[in-house]
Amino acid sequence: MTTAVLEATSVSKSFGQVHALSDVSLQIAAGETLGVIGPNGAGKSTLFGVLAGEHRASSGSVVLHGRDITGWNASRVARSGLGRTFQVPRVFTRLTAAQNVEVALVAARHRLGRMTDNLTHDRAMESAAAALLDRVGLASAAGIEAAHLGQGDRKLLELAMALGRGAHVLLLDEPTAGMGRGEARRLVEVVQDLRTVQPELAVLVTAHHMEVILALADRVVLLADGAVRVVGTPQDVAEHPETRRIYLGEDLL
Amino acid sequence: MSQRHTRLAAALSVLPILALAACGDDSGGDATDKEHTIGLIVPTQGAQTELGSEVRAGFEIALKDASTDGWTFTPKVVDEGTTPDKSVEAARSLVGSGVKNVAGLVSSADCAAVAPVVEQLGGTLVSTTCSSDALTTPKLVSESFFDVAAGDFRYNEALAAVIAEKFPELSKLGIFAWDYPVGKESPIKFRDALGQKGVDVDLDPEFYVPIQAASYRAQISKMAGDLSAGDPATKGVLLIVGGGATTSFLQQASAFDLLDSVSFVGGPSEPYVGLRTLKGAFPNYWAAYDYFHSAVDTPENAAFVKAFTEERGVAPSGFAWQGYAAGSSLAAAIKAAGGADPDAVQKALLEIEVPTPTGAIKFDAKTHRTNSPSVIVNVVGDPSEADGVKLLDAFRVDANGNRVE
Amino acid sequence: MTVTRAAWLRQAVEVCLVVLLPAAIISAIATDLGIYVWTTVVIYIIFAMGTNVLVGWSGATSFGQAAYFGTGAYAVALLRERELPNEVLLVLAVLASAVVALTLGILTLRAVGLRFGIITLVFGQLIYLVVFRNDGLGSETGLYPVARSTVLGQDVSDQRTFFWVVVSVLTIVAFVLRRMYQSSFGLTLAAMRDDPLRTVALGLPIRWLRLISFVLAGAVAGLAGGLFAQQQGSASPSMLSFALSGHIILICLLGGRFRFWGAAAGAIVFTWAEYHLRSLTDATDLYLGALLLVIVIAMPDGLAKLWDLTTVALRSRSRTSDRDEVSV
Amino acid sequence: MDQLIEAVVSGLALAAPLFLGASGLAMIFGVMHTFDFSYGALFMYGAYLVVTILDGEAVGVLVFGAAVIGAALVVGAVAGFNEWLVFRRLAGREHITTMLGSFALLLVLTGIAATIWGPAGRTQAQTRQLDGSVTIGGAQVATYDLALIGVGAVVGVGMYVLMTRTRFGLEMRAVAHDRSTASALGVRSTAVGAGVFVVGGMLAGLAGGLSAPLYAITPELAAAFILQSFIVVVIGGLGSIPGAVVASLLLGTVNGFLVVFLPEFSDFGIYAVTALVLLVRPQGLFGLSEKVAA
Repeated sequence: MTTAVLEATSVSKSFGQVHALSDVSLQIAAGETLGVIGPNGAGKSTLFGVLAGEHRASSGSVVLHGRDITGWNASRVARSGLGRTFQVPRVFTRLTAAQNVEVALVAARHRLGRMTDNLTHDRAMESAAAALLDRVGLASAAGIEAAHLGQGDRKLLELAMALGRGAHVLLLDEPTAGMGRGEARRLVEVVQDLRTVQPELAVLVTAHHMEVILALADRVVLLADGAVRVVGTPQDVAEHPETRRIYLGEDLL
Repeated sequence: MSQRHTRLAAALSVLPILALAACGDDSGGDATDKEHTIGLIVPTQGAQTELGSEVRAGFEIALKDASTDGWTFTPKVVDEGTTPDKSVEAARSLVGSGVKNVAGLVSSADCAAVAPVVEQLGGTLVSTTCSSDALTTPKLVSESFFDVAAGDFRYNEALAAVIAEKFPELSKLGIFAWDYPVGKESPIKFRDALGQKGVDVDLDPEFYVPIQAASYRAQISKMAGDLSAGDPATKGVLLIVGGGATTSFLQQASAFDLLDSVSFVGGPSEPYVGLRTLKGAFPNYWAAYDYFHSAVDTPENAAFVKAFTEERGVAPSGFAWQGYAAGSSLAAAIKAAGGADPDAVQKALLEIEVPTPTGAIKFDAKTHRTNSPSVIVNVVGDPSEADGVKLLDAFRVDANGNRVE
Repeated sequence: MTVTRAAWLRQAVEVCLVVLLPAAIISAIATDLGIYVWTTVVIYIIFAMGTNVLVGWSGATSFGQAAYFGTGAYAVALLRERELPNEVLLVLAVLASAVVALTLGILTLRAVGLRFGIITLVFGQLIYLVVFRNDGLGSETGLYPVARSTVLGQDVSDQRTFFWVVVSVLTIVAFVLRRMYQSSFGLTLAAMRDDPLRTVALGLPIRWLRLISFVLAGAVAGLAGGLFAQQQGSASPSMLSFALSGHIILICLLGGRFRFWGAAAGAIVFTWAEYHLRSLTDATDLYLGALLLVIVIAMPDGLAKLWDLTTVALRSRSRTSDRDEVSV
Repeated sequence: MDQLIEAVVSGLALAAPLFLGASGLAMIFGVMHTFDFSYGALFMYGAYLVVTILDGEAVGVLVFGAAVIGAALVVGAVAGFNEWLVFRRLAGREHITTMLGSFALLLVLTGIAATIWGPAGRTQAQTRQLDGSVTIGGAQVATYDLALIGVGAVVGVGMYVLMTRTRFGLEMRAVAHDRSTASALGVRSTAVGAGVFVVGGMLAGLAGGLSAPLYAITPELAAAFILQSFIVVVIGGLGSIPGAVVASLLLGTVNGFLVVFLPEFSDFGIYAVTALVLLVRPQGLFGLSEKVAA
């Protein structure tokens, strides 16, 4: 087992009496894609929030590249190479797609953005942004205001921004939610292409469409009621009685 | 950077230039040597409008009175505005366009900003209501600055002179003042002035309220409690506030027996504009200022009061007298100097006797303020009077604090 | 990432064209009084463009900017006896207001949205009260006289010369702000204004971004205040008042805070309207209020919208579109 | 220690007018999430209407009460017109734009008042039966202030009942939390919005009318009043009526104590307390803490 890029050990998180996560441990190696599945309320989004620094873990630890990032705030976590997308995509609606990516590129280069450079005539920045947009299939949308982009394109834009940010660990929070079959297939292809271009990229993805998980994930974790139930290859987890029980609800019969 | 955007800013800034640039109309030039325009800068809108209209009416009557034997003086009124930079704008529109002799200004901050500008543009300024002593002592704010208002110090001294005489057993003085330096210093000067006349008082309780505040209930209730005990003859209340604050204080104090448990209530500020709005519902009150309309019965004053009442439907206040004195000074100085030339006018101002409803006044060479005696009045609310203000007694105290019969 | 010489040049040309061209026209045709009024307008433009760094660029509306404008004015007024040249005076005014802005910026860092506006208003009133009650600062009369000190050794007290001093300060400030507006720092501020949470998720510390724009806005306000004390000839408490803080926000919104030159346009129209109304009527507040009401209701993004409606040429979606056109 | 009682009693007497003035403003803020500067002008109109109806003469309590109620109704109508003319057209726009609109409206309303009633101040004589004072625990309290405390209590209870027991109150709270969801559930949000402004306007008119005998009534009364009730709403917690009650009591008592024990600091008192509360609890005593991305 190669050393883990991102490792969560016995992470628990409760909001008051609600125990969203209890004793969750998982690892992702460089170049590996880990799928996280589970019914609504299983704790997937909370897990993402804790890893991305949006929530503070009640107990347990999170280690990124061997550094303990438990309790770091979101911007510090992002600065140390962990990029994320949001379940409901959040983009800078008043800026063009190109400018959205440029913000990520600037964030990668300087802590605050320099006052002395000039973006409107920065060929290097523009071509870097264009390349990233091309990589996610949004090359033609560069000059369009993000407000006019559809749900699917916004998710792809978030992906480009995470890459622009120089993330080498990607948290994709239900990237295909609300997408049609065609759009979902396009996103899967984009993520697969990414794996060939950046082999060392580690990806953590959650989704409800099983085919997306099967297409992307090397390993799958089944989460239910805030705890890890099953871990294994997509096939093992798909056929595992526990998965069938949780998803198909046999015990309800 | 797109060209289109440059055109936006350039056009937007060019558009108003034409209108604004045409604003310096200069209709103020003197036609012949006997026809002169005198400028007046007073508030014509906003919080001080009432005060501005009083000064303006007095000023216009003075110019009418002075337009005799061939001389004609026409007033030109410009709004003082609510901030010093607006009053400087007003001064520049007058003096800059040839109206060299200007009167007016009600706020000391405006006087401080305008005086140097008038001097720089070669004009003369006779202020009406800038009572801050710092403008003239120790150093004149500018050589071409004159002021008909006696100033906070003299009002304080004059009131103390009369109160020391009328209330010899006074020993305890409640203070209700605006929370700013003049509000803090005047009570101390008042106490010292009383002390020189053998009346030793201590200032207790003292309340300093923010200038924007409107409700003084807590302060008045506490003061009523502190001053309730003891013989009324030994206690008094001194108000160092202005404008609506005096009126609000008397309204809110009427609920408590504060005003019955003290013998003296008053303050060194213009009483008439505030008290006449109370329609006779106020107690015995003492005040000291430059003028009170019924305190002097000379033919000139009677004529002034008649002309003023026709104009504004109410008797003239201290501010009206200041407007008259400023207008009359400039007119008389122009006549004496034979023209509007600033040096000649300023020299004349220091020499001539200026006619006013309360007798002739002279400007002091050092302070550029007048020697007009301050008027101390004792009034009481009386609904049967036309303006609800009944004059019980009146005194005059000259510039160095001595009673004038 | 080398900054092409063309960018510097284009920005310099734009600023000179937009500032110096109209200034030359004004200086040529305006009367003495007109020059005085226009000098005040240019000082308001500097103050408004500085405030817009906060209100427009970062989307954080502070109701206490007069506190920094007044700090700059009183700094210059307090040094009036020392006969320092303007270069030194204005630098000290900027430093003084930057320090006050830094202090209050740190204190109000946690407040967001309307609460930020409220807490900045309360601090602004506290500073107004401190100055008003302080005898050393001249209380209600203020500090005077404040002479127009020399620039590069030359006497600039003549109104037209002083007008050009103020215009050149505006040119420098506008050029520096223009460069910042188009810099990566400017882009991060626009990102923060648009979606602070997303900006944080990209690793940008929005607390620092807000603090820097707060101090920047305070410093430029102090610079404008320092000039205003010399323009008026004294420093008075009204330079710290809540009314002035309200007016400068009004000016930014009136002109269009999402446009670089919006605040400048707002300053010109507001001062022009107030000046003419004051001489035409005795109810300036009534007509000024009505005018503002129409603009607020009819033109959500301020006067800049008016310019778009009059632009006949259809704007093509150019690839390197300047953020101005986009952020309508 | 009768000085202590004195401070508390005068604090209470101070709290009533503060609450009366700020309650309507807190309600408008709670539902519309914006600060309405023109509210100060409505307060001023209340005072002007009472002094015009009674021509400033001292009258009996019943006549005075009728005049105040009449003034409150007229001001409520004016507030309804304002809502239609300005706030309805600004619905959904950013808070800062609505605040700017209300600031412009304040200028217009103050200008109109100066044109109708002229610049000279007016005064309203105190009501005959209520013009004395009573001593409670060593402190002299004006009977009119006691009446104000009574009216304040009635208004407080009335608003509580309105908010919690009536359908309009339920709809108001729904719109306050989330305008779009409320509309989705069939709440006529625009009508509720108008209703809030009318009720708020009536409260402003009532507070203004009741303050007529206390202040010199000039067009500048609006500006002086708006800052004071602004602070009560801010400290109480934006939009919370119980917050406004507690904040009025807090500020009234602080002022009462400052006047009794530290008179020279009284004017700083109100601003210092406000700054302190805002630094420690930005959302005010009872407000909900806003999300970061406000």
